[in-house]
Amino acid sequence: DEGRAAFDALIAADGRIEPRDWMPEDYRKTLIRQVSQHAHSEIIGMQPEANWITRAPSLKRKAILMAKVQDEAGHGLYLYSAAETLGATRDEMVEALIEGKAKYSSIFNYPTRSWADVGAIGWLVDGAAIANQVPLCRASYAPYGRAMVRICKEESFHQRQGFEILLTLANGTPEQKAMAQDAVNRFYAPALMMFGPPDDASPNSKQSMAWHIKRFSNDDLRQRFVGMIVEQVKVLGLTLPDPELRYDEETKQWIHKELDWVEFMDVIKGKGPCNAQRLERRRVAHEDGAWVREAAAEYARKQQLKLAEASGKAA
Amino acid sequence: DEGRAAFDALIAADGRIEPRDWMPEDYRKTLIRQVSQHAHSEIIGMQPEANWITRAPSLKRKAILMAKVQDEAGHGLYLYSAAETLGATRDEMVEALIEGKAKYSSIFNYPTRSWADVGAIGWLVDGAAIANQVPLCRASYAPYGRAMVRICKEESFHQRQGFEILLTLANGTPEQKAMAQDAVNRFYAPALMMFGPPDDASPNSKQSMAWHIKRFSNDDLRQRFVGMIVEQVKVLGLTLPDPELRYDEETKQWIHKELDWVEFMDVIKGKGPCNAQRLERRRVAHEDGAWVREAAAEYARKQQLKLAEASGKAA
Amino acid sequence: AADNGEYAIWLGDDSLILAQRLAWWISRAPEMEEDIALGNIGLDLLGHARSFMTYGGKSIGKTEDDLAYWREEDEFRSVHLVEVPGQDFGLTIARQLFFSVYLELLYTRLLNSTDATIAAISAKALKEVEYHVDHATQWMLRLGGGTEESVRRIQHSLEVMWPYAHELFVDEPLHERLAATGVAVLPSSLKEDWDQRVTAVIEESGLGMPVAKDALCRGRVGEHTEHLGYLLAEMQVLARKFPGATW
Amino acid sequence: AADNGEYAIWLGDDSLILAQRLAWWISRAPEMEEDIALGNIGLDLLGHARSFMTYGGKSIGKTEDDLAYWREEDEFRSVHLVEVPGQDFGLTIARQLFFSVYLELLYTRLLNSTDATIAAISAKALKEVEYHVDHATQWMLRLGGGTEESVRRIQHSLEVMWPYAHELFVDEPLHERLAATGVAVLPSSLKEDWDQRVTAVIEESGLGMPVAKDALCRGRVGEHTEHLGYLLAEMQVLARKFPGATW
Repeated sequence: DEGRAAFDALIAADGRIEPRDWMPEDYRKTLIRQVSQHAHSEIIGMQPEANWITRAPSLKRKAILMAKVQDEAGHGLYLYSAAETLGATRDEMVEALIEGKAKYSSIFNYPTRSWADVGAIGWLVDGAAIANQVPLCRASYAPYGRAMVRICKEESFHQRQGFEILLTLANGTPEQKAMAQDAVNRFYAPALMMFGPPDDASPNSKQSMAWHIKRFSNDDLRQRFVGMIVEQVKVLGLTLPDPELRYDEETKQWIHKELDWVEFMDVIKGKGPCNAQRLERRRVAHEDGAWVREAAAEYARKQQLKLAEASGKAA
Repeated sequence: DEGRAAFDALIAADGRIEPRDWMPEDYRKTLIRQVSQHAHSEIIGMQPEANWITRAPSLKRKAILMAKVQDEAGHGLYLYSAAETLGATRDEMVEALIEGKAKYSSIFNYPTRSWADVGAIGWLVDGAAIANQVPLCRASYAPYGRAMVRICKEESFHQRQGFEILLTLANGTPEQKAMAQDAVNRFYAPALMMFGPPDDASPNSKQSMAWHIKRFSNDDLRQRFVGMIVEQVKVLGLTLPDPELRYDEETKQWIHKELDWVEFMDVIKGKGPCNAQRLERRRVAHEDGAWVREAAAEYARKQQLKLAEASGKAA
Repeated sequence: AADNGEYAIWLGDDSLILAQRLAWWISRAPEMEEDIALGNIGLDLLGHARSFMTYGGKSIGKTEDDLAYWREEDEFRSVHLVEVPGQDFGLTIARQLFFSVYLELLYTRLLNSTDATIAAISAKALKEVEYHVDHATQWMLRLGGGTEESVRRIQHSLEVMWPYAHELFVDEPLHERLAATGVAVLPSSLKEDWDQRVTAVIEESGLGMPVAKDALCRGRVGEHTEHLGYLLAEMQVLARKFPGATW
Repeated sequence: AADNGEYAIWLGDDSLILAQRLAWWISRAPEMEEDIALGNIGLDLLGHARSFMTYGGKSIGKTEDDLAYWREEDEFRSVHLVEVPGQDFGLTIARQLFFSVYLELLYTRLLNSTDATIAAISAKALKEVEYHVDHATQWMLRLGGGTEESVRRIQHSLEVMWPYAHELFVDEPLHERLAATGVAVLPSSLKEDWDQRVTAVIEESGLGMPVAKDALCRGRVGEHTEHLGYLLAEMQVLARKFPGATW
């Protein structure tokens, strides 16, 4: 039919779909799933870093970290809004998150055990997120792409801050350097897994690429990321916990150690060190805040009524 | 009439009134007020010391402190029970406490600012309590006297522990000794005020003494207490913050500095540093625990029903 | 000048401690918008604290971090109001109302401080604090004009925070010395305006003025609530494990 | 013997951390009787921890206080279950059920430890732990057989604590070495009895077995929850301000 033809033509021309445009139901569903998961990741992702706000070791770092975690809340909000343009409601999405029905990036189910983890998250996790997200700025669904543009700008700022935290630690006392190395050791593999399973085990990717949501395969993105951090880690004076890591000149590929995809799948399924904790924190915040949201809604209702009455009288 | 005659005779003979005995309404009311206030003091008095349990500086001290604060809960329970024999219910009494209608010893409205305060409370506050309470073991109302016997035994144990904390600090590093002296400085005057206003400003005392509830006047008890701590502070190697303190050989009285009865009355009226905090903590614990108490009551009701059914069937 | 520095540290202490309290809300607020709003207010206060402490520390050769991480509890000069945990949205809003209105009045007056640095920091802070007042006011209206439960809770919150509010207006000798030279404002001189402003918000929210009694608070002489020790233990733990380290 | 000492410290760490968690309840429990009961259980656990740590520290020249106050977070060997705050009565009861049944089974088996000190401490502790099991069981029955709200809350509490329970039964190399010499018990060998006992209580309480998934927990190798750092900051703050002091 006409809608589908227009959609296909737009995609073929690498154009942008707007909310009012016709789109296939699968495209809509895929996007709702992806965008809402992305939003959940921002919101849950606040927790591991918020864990160090009250204990940040200098006031400057405290301020930077507070601002960063806030930015993540902001990203969550843009993304929920983007998903809402596809017909999902924020309440539904939040409900699904709290009930454990929705996914989010499994990296946030690892704890932040030391201050250096805040640096490692900035450098590696935000770094991987950027590698993933920069191509999403050109996603075929326009509101998602626009949200990504805004988010990527802030993320790269965050990544630099994380790098700077690690750099300072790496140039600090021996204990500080050890703390930095330990954090890198723990976040390296989970960060590499953020790009998802190897291409041959990622069946949904093909359709997403055909729809111009995804632009590069998981493995391609992982390659780029590895290439990037291999250089950066030298500047830090730290090492990546991967003795097998090397560049294969023939295939032009980075060879890295085998990743533990069993653990990855376990964590996705809810068995990470912090899955239960992250969801419970969100649930408690939501439940404890119910009376506030109800009050705000009731107040708004009363204000509406007053306005209506006033305009009624005026008429 | 007969009841009153028996009561008067018993009092005159320094006998003991039991719950089933007739007693004047004023006597009952005075006792309910005094015993419930005393119970409230034990319960609220848990808070300033509980404040240091999680931070106690050695495991041995942590264990001793936990046991002590628990003992106070136990004292509270004995005393509520004693008050219940007079016809008050625990629910009523607890309600009155939470609503700010009941009094408790105003000393517990001062904060514990340092670990040494735990020692000072043991030495001075429990010391003053003992001086107050030992005569109450012979109170004419038998259940109150019996509760006091049990409580006094534990309190004198607590006092020794408090003294020992201060003694260890006083013999420790200069900072530790300063911490001990600071705590004594802050608790000295409030402890002296625990005996209540001077005799000429304490109108209710006379009746209580006639009824053999109270055995000594406020000032007499304060004198005894001062005499005691004057000796003990020497052993500690600390000083009392009272340059005017001296024994007057003529009057056989300790002369101590003017006490700030305005502050005392302010604190009693609710203006102490911690009045609001203490009551709010109690209120929150009570409110947060409501579902547990309701569950326990409902479970007991169902068990009763089952028992009744079972015995019905058996019959 | 030592007095000026000391005064700046007092101003910084209040904001630092409250920023630490507000930071707790990030990832725990009733709405995600509030994670951002409360976080922003905390961040503003932290910024003010840093400016005041950097200035205040100068005269005694201390950095903002020396002051935040290496002072003992009795060296802090914060008021009790900012020390209370307030891990309940109603409590936080009640406190924000009391404190933000106070800050707005204070910084407005400090625009004319004879200490140019204090005047400049106040000028910058004032714009942000105006938003804090607005935020607290809007929530007072919503909670006071919301549900039965929200009315009950915010009214109770006002009562719980009220005993600590009066300490904001206690004149200490330092204030008196500095008011004489036009550096500082006598806290007591803000009280009347504060009463009027706060009363107006409470009344507009359909709530009753608190009846709770003033608590005896002496934070300005280093006598703090039982809460501050816990807050500092957490805030300072990492920095103190690495004396002299750079972060 | 170094192994025996290390094992004793592991046993002590679990009890110490849980004692610290239970201590929080004193002055905050739903009934005054529970201030006493939870306090007593905490006190018992603290006592066991002290015995185990005193013994475990001997071989490395450390006192119980050295171990409690001067180790860093990654030197502790507690399981995640005891680290979770649990500042809700349901959460506390669910954890007490899981942990107390485990301890009862463990200490019963350790009566036969070839390490006479470990056997003796276990024997003394066992009597107290039996009461802990009874306390948790009684509350499970009451909350499970109470009101609609209590059923909802205790069921949720079981779910929240469940992910951490399985770590109690993970065999580490130390366990394997010491089980071979009859000093320790293989944690995994307690699992079947534990399942049976815990299931029986949950069923008798009219509740459902938790369906929450096991969390990846590695407390025994020093990888802890995000909660432990806060707990230690508070627990150690005073002792660390006075290195070498006597209390």
